[in-house]
Amino acid sequence: MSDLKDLVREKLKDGVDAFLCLKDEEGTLLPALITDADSPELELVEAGGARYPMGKILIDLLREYPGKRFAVLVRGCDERALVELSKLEQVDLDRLVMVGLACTAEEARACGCTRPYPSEIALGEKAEAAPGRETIEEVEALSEAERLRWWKEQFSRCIKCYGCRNVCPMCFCKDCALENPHLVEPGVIPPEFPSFHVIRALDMTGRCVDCGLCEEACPADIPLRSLYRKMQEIMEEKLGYRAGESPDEKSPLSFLGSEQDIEKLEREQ
Amino acid sequence: MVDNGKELSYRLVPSTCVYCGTGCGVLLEVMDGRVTGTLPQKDHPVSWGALCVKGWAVHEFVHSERRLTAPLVRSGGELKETDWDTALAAVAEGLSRVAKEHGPDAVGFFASARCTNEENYLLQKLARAVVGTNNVDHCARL
Amino acid sequence: MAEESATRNEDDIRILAFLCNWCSYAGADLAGVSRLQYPAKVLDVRVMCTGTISPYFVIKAFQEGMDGVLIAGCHIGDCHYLKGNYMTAKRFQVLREALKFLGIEEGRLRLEWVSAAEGEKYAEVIRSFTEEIEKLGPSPLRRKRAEVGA
Amino acid sequence: MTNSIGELEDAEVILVVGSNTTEQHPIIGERILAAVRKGAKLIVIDPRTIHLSSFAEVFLRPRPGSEVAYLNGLANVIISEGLEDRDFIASRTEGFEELKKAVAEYTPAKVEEISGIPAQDLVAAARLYAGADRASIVYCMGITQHTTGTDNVLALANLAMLTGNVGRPGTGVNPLRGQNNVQGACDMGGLPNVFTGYQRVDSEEAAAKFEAAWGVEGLSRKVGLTITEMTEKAAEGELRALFIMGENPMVSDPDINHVRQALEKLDFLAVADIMDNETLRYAHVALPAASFAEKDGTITNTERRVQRVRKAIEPVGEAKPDWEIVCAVARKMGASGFNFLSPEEVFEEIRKVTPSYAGITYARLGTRGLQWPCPAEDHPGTPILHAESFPIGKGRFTPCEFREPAELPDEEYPLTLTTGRLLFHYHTGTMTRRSPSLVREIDRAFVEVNPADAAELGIRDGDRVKVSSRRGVVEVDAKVTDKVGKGVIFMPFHFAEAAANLLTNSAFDPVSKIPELKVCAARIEK
Repeated sequence: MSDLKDLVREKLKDGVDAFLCLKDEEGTLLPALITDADSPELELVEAGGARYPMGKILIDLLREYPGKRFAVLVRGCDERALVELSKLEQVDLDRLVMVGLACTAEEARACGCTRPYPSEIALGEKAEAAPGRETIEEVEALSEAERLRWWKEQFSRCIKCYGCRNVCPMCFCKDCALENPHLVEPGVIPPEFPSFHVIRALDMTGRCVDCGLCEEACPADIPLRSLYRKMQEIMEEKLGYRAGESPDEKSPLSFLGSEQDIEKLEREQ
Repeated sequence: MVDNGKELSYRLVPSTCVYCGTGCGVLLEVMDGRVTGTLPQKDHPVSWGALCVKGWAVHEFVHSERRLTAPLVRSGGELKETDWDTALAAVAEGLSRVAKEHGPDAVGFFASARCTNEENYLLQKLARAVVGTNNVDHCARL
Repeated sequence: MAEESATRNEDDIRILAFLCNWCSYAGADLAGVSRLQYPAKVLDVRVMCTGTISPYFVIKAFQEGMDGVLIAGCHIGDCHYLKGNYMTAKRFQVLREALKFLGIEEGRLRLEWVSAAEGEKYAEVIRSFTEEIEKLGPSPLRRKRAEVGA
Repeated sequence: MTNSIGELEDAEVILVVGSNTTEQHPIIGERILAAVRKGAKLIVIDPRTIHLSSFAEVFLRPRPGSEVAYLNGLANVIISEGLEDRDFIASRTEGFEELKKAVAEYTPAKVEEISGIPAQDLVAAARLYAGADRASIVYCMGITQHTTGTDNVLALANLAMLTGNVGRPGTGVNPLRGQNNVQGACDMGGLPNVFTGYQRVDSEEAAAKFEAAWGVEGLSRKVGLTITEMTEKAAEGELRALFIMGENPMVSDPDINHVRQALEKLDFLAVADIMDNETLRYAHVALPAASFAEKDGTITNTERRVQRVRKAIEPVGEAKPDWEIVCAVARKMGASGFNFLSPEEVFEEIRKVTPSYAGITYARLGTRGLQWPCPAEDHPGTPILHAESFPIGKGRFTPCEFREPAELPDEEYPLTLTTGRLLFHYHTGTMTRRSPSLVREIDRAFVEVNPADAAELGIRDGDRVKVSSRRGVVEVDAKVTDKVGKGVIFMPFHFAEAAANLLTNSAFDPVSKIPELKVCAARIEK
């Protein structure tokens, strides 16, 4: 297994202009852009320990520095995010070199995502874990009225920090529906149900890569990830699509499709 | 795409949110010498990777058009731009004159709950050790 | 012909119907000129194509206190814009399942294909949907101001 | 705070009083909700129905200004039902008998008469608070900004001592400090009566210590003036020069018209600020200050955690950090002892003269900070105060008598105006109102009116109304809502163009000198 430091140095020597990964700053892990193979910062790079929205950072970097190429250390979720962002024309994969990091068995278990490793692994060993469906199952076991009460109670704690959106690697719109006063009354907490949270869930459909950063950022511990996960299950079941998996296939919600598809959909209803 | 010649410059700087007294941990995103965003510090002992709406937006006022960017001195009833040396001399002269003519207790200082410990320390030191008054207070009560 | 009611009771159900201009709105018109009887608890919104209906609008309708939302457009293959209603069909599937997971009765959202010639079908859709919503009663999402905290 | 933020989750009962926590200290507010989810019971006492109210086991909505009455009432119920912690009272406190006597007359029935809190609700709250093994009190400006502010705080301290809720995790009396560095500004001697670390200016020993440390002679032993007193003296022409660093009294202070008269009268006013603001109009010199992103330094949060801010960018334009500005002014005045090259050097001097900060260094602060008292470099910091004893040895119960606010509603001004902040803005809005994502949420002043009052006055939701008090008048939108009780109106004070503080009363608490921003008499007209 190679060392992250060597990988960063190697990529920089291979011609990428900068490497985005984590570094340890006074005991705190945070994203860092390494531009020099001889930089003393190289001694501080770390592979694991914390997760940040690398996709989001790359959207800005690629836009700000149009001629530059970047390497980035990616977990399975980061890779899915970049793949999906490329389909949404937010990142140019030709200017990106992904260096894969597999989540540890412990991380994979705690996280419960469906694929806790990237397509090519440069660091770490592939570990599988059962998908985290406990909350979804808990909700599905409830009656309709109980389910509504359950969700309303979860959302009642919301203080509209927008952290779920702000940290989400898949949220990049300049005009956000959550800020549209016709859809969500501004200046009020908790935001009214269902508008704020259901609008966000719908926007995540066919787009969410199940990184879980939203839930990590939520001060109210709202089980957002389970809601968005369920939306992906619906998407897969009804429209046969999972975000971030194939670089070629686009979300069926982003194009009209064929009559056969729709007829099939209506038949299966 | 064409390289725009900009030198790559992106980093995150750990800091503390400056709105309320909770003191949440933030990381300021700095690109090309401008503060462009805020991320939460994941391992912060108060906020543990969460922020409120103000914390997420704490970078937004930094490059506001309303920032004061040059020293101003009043002349002819209007505040006019001047250089630092002139402005500082005017402050020193204004405070010294009143202290000399009316005594140090005719001078007052508002310290600030928005400034750093170091700055508050220096301001009360200025009031007490240089001007000679304990008339120093800040908006703790407001 | 829609049956008029003079006064509106708080408990009365309210339904919002998004009707596509080319088919279902014309179908509704036909039901009207044919003097077909159907309940008047429906507020129409005429849209150029059901494909323009963002799922946000449906959420907004529930937020504003609608007890049921109907989307009616051209049959698959008959869309004036060729494929606009494909998007409607896909979105509907996702939205209905999402509502179900959140505990909102799936019956409160309905999608129907009604052509310009199907006045009778339109009246029947309205009758059966109104009946279903009446059975479900007022939506649990109706705004209750007192519940809103801050 | 006597305790730490994280400990709130260990509490069995949390009493939140005069704090709209999820709006004013959102991340702490969510900690409280996390505690509730873990089974803690919440008591909320506030003149407004707030976000937290809907999570409360008991929610009391008293008339603003009746704090001492209902807090004594809680003590009355605790004592009369024998719910007090006798061991704690015997071993850690003194003055119990006096307290018992003083609160005897504050029966639930009498408290209901004064505060409007139904007697049975007060009893329920008292039982809940006293019945917990670990109960935490969280309070904010709704307690302190009264002419009885000091008594309000003492009455809360009485409750905590009465029930032994001091010095253990999940207990304590926890003021939430409003501004990001209000704790630090106090710690640093930004107060008229103390040097750093609360060393009194009128103590010969402390003054001599600072004379030696600073290499000066003849430091004044006379306690100085508070902000409200300085404003007063400026208006009277006794205070003639003022240096304002990073404050905006023309929006934040009570009775703004009076503040303006005071500022206009000054011979000399210097202001250092990051933004163009309302106070600048009266300045003779205005100095552009660097923002937190443009300088190094430390700030101290509400749980006494000293934390770093770090320079991320160069100061905008010609701005300079305040520490440089103050040093430069001092040097221009011919002073020595201001030749610092960095904030870290200043901090090194601070810790030499401040025992509670003595063990703190920039290196130790890192990215997680340290809680004072931290007397030595090998000391881990102090998450909980008063674990073994109080600074004065035994905790002293202080009986407090209910006094009415300085200004009560009357025929001319029949309503009680109370003020506060909103989630989306901060203080005078100089920062938040330059922040697009916050302005998008709300950027207009309003007044909340109870539907019954609104009906009487013929005011509908959204109407433009005039709110007036003896001191001024402002025009704002009416929000008709039952969040406020009948007879009470609420205004946020962020909005300079319709400043609530044109209306507020500058009458202040005799001890703490805090102005009564939470109660004044007002009137609304269309």
